[in-house]
Amino acid sequence: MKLILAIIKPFKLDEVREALTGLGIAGMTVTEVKGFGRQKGQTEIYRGAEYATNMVPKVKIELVCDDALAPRVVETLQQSAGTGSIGDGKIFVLDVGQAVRIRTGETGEAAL
Amino acid sequence: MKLILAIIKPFKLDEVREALTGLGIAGMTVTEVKGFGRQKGQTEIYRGAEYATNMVPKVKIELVCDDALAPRVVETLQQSAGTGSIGDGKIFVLDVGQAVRIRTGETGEAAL
Amino acid sequence: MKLILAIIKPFKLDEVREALTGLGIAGMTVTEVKGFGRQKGQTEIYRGAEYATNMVPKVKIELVCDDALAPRVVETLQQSAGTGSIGDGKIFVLDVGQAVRIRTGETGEAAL
Amino acid sequence: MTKGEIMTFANKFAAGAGAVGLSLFAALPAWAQEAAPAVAEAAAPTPDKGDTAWMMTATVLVMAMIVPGLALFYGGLVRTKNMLSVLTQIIAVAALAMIMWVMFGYSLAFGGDANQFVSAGKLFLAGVTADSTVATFTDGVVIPEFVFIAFQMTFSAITVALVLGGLVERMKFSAVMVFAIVWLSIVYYPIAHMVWYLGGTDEATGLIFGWGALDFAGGTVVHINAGVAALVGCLIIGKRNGYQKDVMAPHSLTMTLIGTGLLWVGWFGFNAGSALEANGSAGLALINTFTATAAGILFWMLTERALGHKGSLLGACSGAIAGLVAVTPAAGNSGPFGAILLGAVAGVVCCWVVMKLKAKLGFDDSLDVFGIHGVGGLIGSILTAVTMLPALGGPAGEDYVLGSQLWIQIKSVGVAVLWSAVGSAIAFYIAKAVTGGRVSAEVEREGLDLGEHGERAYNY
Amino acid sequence: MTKGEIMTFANKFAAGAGAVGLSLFAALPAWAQEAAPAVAEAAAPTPDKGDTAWMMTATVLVMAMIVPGLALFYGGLVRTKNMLSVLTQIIAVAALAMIMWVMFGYSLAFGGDANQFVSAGKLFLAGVTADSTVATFTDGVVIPEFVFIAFQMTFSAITVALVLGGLVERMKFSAVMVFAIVWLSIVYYPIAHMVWYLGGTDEATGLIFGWGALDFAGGTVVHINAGVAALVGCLIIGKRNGYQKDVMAPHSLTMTLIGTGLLWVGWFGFNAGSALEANGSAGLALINTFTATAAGILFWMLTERALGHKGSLLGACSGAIAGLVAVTPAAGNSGPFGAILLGAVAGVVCCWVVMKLKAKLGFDDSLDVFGIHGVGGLIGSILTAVTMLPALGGPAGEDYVLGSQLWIQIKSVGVAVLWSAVGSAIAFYIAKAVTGGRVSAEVEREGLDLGEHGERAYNY
Amino acid sequence: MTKGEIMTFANKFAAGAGAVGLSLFAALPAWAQEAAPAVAEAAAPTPDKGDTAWMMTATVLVMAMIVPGLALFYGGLVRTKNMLSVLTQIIAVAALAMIMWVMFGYSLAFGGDANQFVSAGKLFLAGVTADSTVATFTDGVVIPEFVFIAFQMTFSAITVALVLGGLVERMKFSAVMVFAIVWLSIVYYPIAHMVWYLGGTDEATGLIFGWGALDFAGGTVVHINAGVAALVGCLIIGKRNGYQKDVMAPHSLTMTLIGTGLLWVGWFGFNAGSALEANGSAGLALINTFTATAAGILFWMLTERALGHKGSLLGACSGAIAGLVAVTPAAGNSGPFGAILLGAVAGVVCCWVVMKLKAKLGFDDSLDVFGIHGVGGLIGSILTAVTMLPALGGPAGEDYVLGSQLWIQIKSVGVAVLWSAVGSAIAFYIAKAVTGGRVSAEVEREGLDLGEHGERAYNY
Ligand SMILES: Nc1ncnc2c1ncn2[C@@H]1O[C@H](COP(=O)(O)OP(=O)(O)O)[C@@H](O)[C@H]1O
Ligand SMILES: Nc1ncnc2c1ncn2[C@@H]1O[C@H](COP(=O)(O)OP(=O)(O)O)[C@@H](O)[C@H]1O
Ligand SMILES: Nc1ncnc2c1ncn2[C@@H]1O[C@H](COP(=O)(O)OP(=O)(O)O)[C@@H](O)[C@H]1O
Repeated sequence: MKLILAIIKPFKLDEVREALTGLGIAGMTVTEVKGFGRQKGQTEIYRGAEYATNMVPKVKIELVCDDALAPRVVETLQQSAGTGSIGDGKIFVLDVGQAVRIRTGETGEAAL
Repeated sequence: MKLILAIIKPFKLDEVREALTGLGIAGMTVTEVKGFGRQKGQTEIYRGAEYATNMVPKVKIELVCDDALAPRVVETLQQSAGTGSIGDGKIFVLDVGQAVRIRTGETGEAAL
Repeated sequence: MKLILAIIKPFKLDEVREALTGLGIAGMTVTEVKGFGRQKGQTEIYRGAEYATNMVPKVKIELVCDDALAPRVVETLQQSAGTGSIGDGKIFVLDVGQAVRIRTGETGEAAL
Repeated sequence: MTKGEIMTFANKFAAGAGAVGLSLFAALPAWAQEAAPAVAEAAAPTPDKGDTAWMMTATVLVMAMIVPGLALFYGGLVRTKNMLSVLTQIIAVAALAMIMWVMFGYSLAFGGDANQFVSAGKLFLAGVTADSTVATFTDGVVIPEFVFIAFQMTFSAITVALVLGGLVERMKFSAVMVFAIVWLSIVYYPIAHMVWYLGGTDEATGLIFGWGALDFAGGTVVHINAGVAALVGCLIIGKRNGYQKDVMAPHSLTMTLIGTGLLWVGWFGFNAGSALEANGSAGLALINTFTATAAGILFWMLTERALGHKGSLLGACSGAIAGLVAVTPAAGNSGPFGAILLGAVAGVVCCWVVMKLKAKLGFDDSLDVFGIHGVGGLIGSILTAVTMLPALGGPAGEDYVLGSQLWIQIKSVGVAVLWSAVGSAIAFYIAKAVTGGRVSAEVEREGLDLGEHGERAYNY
Repeated sequence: MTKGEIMTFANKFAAGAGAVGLSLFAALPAWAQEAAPAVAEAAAPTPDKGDTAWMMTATVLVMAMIVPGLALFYGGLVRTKNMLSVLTQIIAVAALAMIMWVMFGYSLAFGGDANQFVSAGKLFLAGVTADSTVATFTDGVVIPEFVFIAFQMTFSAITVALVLGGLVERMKFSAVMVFAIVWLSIVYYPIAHMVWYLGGTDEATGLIFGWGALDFAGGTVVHINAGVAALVGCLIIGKRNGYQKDVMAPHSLTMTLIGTGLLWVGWFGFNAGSALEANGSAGLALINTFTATAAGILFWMLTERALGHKGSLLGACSGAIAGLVAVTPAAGNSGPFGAILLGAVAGVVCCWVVMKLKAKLGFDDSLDVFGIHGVGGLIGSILTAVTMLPALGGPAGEDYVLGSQLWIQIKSVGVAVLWSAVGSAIAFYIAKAVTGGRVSAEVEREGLDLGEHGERAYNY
Repeated sequence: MTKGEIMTFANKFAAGAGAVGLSLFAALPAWAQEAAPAVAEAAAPTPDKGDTAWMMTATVLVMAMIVPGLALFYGGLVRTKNMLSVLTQIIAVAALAMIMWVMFGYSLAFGGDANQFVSAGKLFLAGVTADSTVATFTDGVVIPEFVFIAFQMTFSAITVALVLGGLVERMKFSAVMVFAIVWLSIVYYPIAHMVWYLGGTDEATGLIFGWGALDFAGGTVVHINAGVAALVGCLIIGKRNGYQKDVMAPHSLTMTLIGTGLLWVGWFGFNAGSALEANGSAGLALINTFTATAAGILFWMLTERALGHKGSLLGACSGAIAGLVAVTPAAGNSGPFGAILLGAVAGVVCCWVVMKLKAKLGFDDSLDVFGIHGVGGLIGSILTAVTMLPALGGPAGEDYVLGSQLWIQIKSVGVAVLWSAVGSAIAFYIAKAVTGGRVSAEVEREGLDLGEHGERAYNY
């Protein structure tokens, strides 16, 4: 199994989720994060004090799927999350040793 | 070493933490996340506009332990986090190459 | 490639980011988390009801870099995030199988 | 010459009605003229300090309705990223309206005899001093003119601010400011004149006032007017991107509750202050402002239940405003149970319009200015003719004829709707032409707070 | 016939006391009867506009105490997931109380002579017009009856809302509404009558009023009453799941501070408005409402220090309320330093009850309605007998006898506690029987906002 | 003997000025003495209830400025971790000031003739009863003394609370309390006496008052005074760690907006209440408090644009306060367009000082107390001499000499600045010596909420 870790633009989340559901993905976990990268944040000014945030709000998706599906998940993610402009984000793929569904105790791909 | 990544119901966190402490686990890191899965969220209505959230609040636990302990951690997690109802969550296990305690620079299992 | 996962004290974030930028790191992702470990939280009292939080606010950094750079990243992290007092945090290193830049579709180290 | 005669009328009429709840907004010019000489004879009256105290308090209360009241009510309903834009628009537009009011707004609305559509005179408050007074509805009773100017100033400020609720989350700040300047000039000042100004002759008296329409505290001038303008505006400016698709849930109903509370609290100044005196009529307006609102709250929540939903806080808040709006024209023209009736009808009808009808029509009157202020204002303005009836505890005299008053109310509402619709369209098109109207799609997505004001509402 | 005589008494008594701080709430029926004819002789008095202005302002201020004041004070103290349920309960219950008040509440409390426990007459405000007046405590001084009705209406609304603080985070919305209907009918209206109604005969005068008890602005009627009801309620409805185990920290002390501020601000209307006139007695109540509160704040914080903790904002806010509660019965019956004394005692004692005693007894009076309003009300109601003493700057006359007044105060408090306890138990059991009382364990866990109202307070 | 004569002067002077906007703060002692006997002849006047009603309302409005007004305005501007510390400091310091005021503050400021720097007498309000009255600016018009004491009490409370804005996020709570005790005693009470007290002789009259300086509602006493104290304080206590390096963005501009709104609303009590009567002069102060603020808002935002930034909500809020501060000394000493001028100048200058100058000088007057209250107060206090001119719509009489009045204003401001600077330095050094002054670096980093008060503002 693979853990697919994608950092995307927040407003793309709905689109991405729909695209992945289309692939048959039944679950994922989403976290609000701040990204630091090439994309620069906006400048805020409060009574003359300027704060140029180099942290941009992003959304992180964590999704475990079986090895076979992983390439298509990555591809779908890349297509649905892309806008072509800087800051679109990254996808990382890691190996997962084991998965367990807490409710039933099922393990492996049955747990997903 | 293993990274154990568990997604659980938020109100179970205290119970889980106590169970893990019982195992001798000295540390873990917790993040508020939103889960997408079989469990459906509640519907909110604001002046007739209905929003059915398919994102359910969950808590993610990240915990690194030595290989030997991992199976018991998974088992304890599964038992203490389970309610038997849909949406109880998942446990994923990944390999960790290295661990460092920032304060002391200790590495490996000594860092945990 | 390696995923470097560091849990640090929140007020150290700026310093750490500067140190890493100095190493040539172009991106990272940051999440607000709660840490459970040796460091104890502060006690809050509301009309006599005492709540001793054993959860301490921490910041988690996720950063993917090529294998060669990883040791120096870990070292830099450890130095810049350290205060020498309890609760300074941990660094974990995991293997990353694949990386994709969403905007361009570049993969591998070119994606970072 | 402003209102010296109104009270005479009010007195006569009121004699039959038990001297209750009769507002200057209900005059028959013929009577007024006949009575005018009597006033002239009296020595210059000095203001009663009780009246002055109450009218200053009432003015301050209306101020509380705008900032923080309305600002929070609206602000809580938008998404976090647009919070500051709403707050900024409301405070800035209110400030603008205040400056405009002392420059030429008061002149156009109440400055002196000209015609049935606008006043003339007292430009830049020429000639007004701390000794100047204006007449109230009671013979020989006056209040300091500066207090009257300030009280009416707050009405113009809140009305233009109300309109913005239909246009949040997408309109440029500059467009809002241009709109406000034009709209106040060609819509608000004329309608205020038409409804509330009694001149020395029929030809100088406001058109609707001349007909004898009842509008105690501004059902037409404020609420129908703002509601129609918001509707026209949201059609011209267009829907928010993602409307009826994205989640656009209120970012803080807590703020909306605070706003509701302050609106309610301030509305006692709005309604009971419109008596212009600290007397029994004000007391009646005061108690009606409790009962109508309470009924609005409970009946909106009951309607939610009837439509198959849970009774909600946003429902309670919306019902409170609907009740307040509906009782505004009737505040002194109704008994406490007539007011309950108004609140209940407005609660039920506005709830249905907002929850059911609007979704079908598909326009994006984002914060339901038309659905609540427009519709509630219509209900109140027309039913005021009914709540006047003694059978319902209303203050009408024996010679009161329901049918003809109803017709006057309907006619008046019709004129207000029409004038507001046409004038608002002009104002929005000018704003669009001058500034572009809408922010870019990217600013809309990232939020107007950063895009238009360079700030973030919360940094927790 | 309502209060014509009270003022006569007040005047006489006040003569010795320097015409200060004497409230209608302190009558000796014997005197009153003797004096009654004098009133009848006078021509129908017209309200002074200054009094009317002040009483309308005071009414509006009490409204601000409820929404947004109390709603925020309580709302800030619960967990995020239950925020809206608190806000909704308070606004809905207040609305209900207002409608009930004009229907039969005013009738039962102040409607006319019947017996020592309730009034009769003026059902649905029959016969009340904008010309109706009620007497104040000064001979020949009246205010519009609608204003008096509205002022008293707000008291009934806030009292029932106060009770809810003991029951948050677990009670069904429907149960809250049923409870409110029953409780107002069988507890609030009778107690208000007993404490504040002077009839034409001893037999028609309220029981406690007849004894000559001092309660300037509602120590028994409002605070002891609400405190006892909350205590009884939390015992009947039961503890929150996870009480004394889970973290139940306030979700926003900022909101609690806003609520505290608005409660304080509004309380000037509550206390100084209870003078029913804009006079020196009101002025005294005004300044006491500053000093007692200030003392409550500082002494609660000092007690926190004495108990080994840090002085906290929640402590300051709690102390402010404790001081306000304690000075309520004494507002016009004390000098500024007597008020400081009351605030200090209430600050220390309530702090100790809430921080130490409550934990031991283990009941879940969630927001400390009993600990602050009940205990503070007891302190204030009993010590009022002491602050009356001229030695402490109080307004008592030469013939004032501390011992006998103390006994009257204690007796009165005893009756109020008993009546409230029994009546509240009945009201809560009826609510439980009709609706089930509590939400399900799952709704309690997920929060009442979603479960009961289908909304979320914040969508940041 | 306090103010019996002031009004006589006021009347005379006002005769030429159209009886407008003349405050007791502008007296020529010579006239006053001559006129004194006339007062003595009159029978003891009773307060007009309209005046009493208004002054009680005004007092309540100023209370709303402090908590929740100022608390939220300041609280919203700090970081989340220090929110509660700001709120706690403000409520606690206000409570302290209230207790001190009735103990010896009123005595030192207004207690009776002593010298040009302080009063004497009425310690612990000795001899004051609900029947006591003080004179207003009009011959024979009085208000209850308790109301006057309470009104002035709120001024002392808000002034010391204002100072804290320069010292947030680093000062110990205990240090704040010690500072407040010393500062009120040696700075506030003397300056209030110097500016506002007219004694029976030249030697007992306040120094600045004796010169004939104009300060309608407290430009010197409140704003310059607080601004200078904050500047001195932030230099003595030092910068926040990380100042001009870390992100110190406001944690909730929503709270700052609520605070701004409540400050504005309450300021009508502050300014129009300073007329001490419900009359035309109060009405003028009322309308000026609208127009100056509106101008402040718009001109601050325009200045932001001129400096190359976006018009911001924080700019609008800051401009509102700048306008309010500037119009304070001029409230009844200016026409509505003079007030607009003041607001505009203050908006532009304060914006430039805060956004440009301050960064260069590098001191950490954290919430710009000096930049807005100090600078705005200077502008208002000096330009009041100009807005008095009839050419600008001001209320000056024919014998008004601009040059000499300007000189008086400048001299007065100079004395206030000097006295405040020296006295504040003493107060801060004492606070530092007694308590250490600053929290530890660790507490500063973790936040004062947990470190000093053991609480957290938000638990979402
Ligand atoms: N090496 C990295 N490790 C972890 N996250 C990264 C890394 N580089 C970028 N990111 C994340 O991806 C986001 C987008 O990266 P950025 O460099 O701004 O643009 P792009 O993805 O178009 O190259 C960043 O905001 C950050 O959250
Ligand atoms: N494939 C997945 N990858 C990552 N997280 C998942 C995945 N599937 C489910 N989850 C997480 O687990 C939670 C519970 O899953 P769900 O399907 O609702 O119920 P159950 O765990 O009982 O099967 C989800 O809310 C989500 O956070
Ligand atoms: N085994 C672990 N797995 C994951 N995170 C851990 C683990 N142990 C500690 N942490 C994280 O590191 C933080 C610091 O750990 P702590 O034990 O308090 O101090 P130290 O790092 O100095 O040993 C914790 O708050 C927690 O977030």
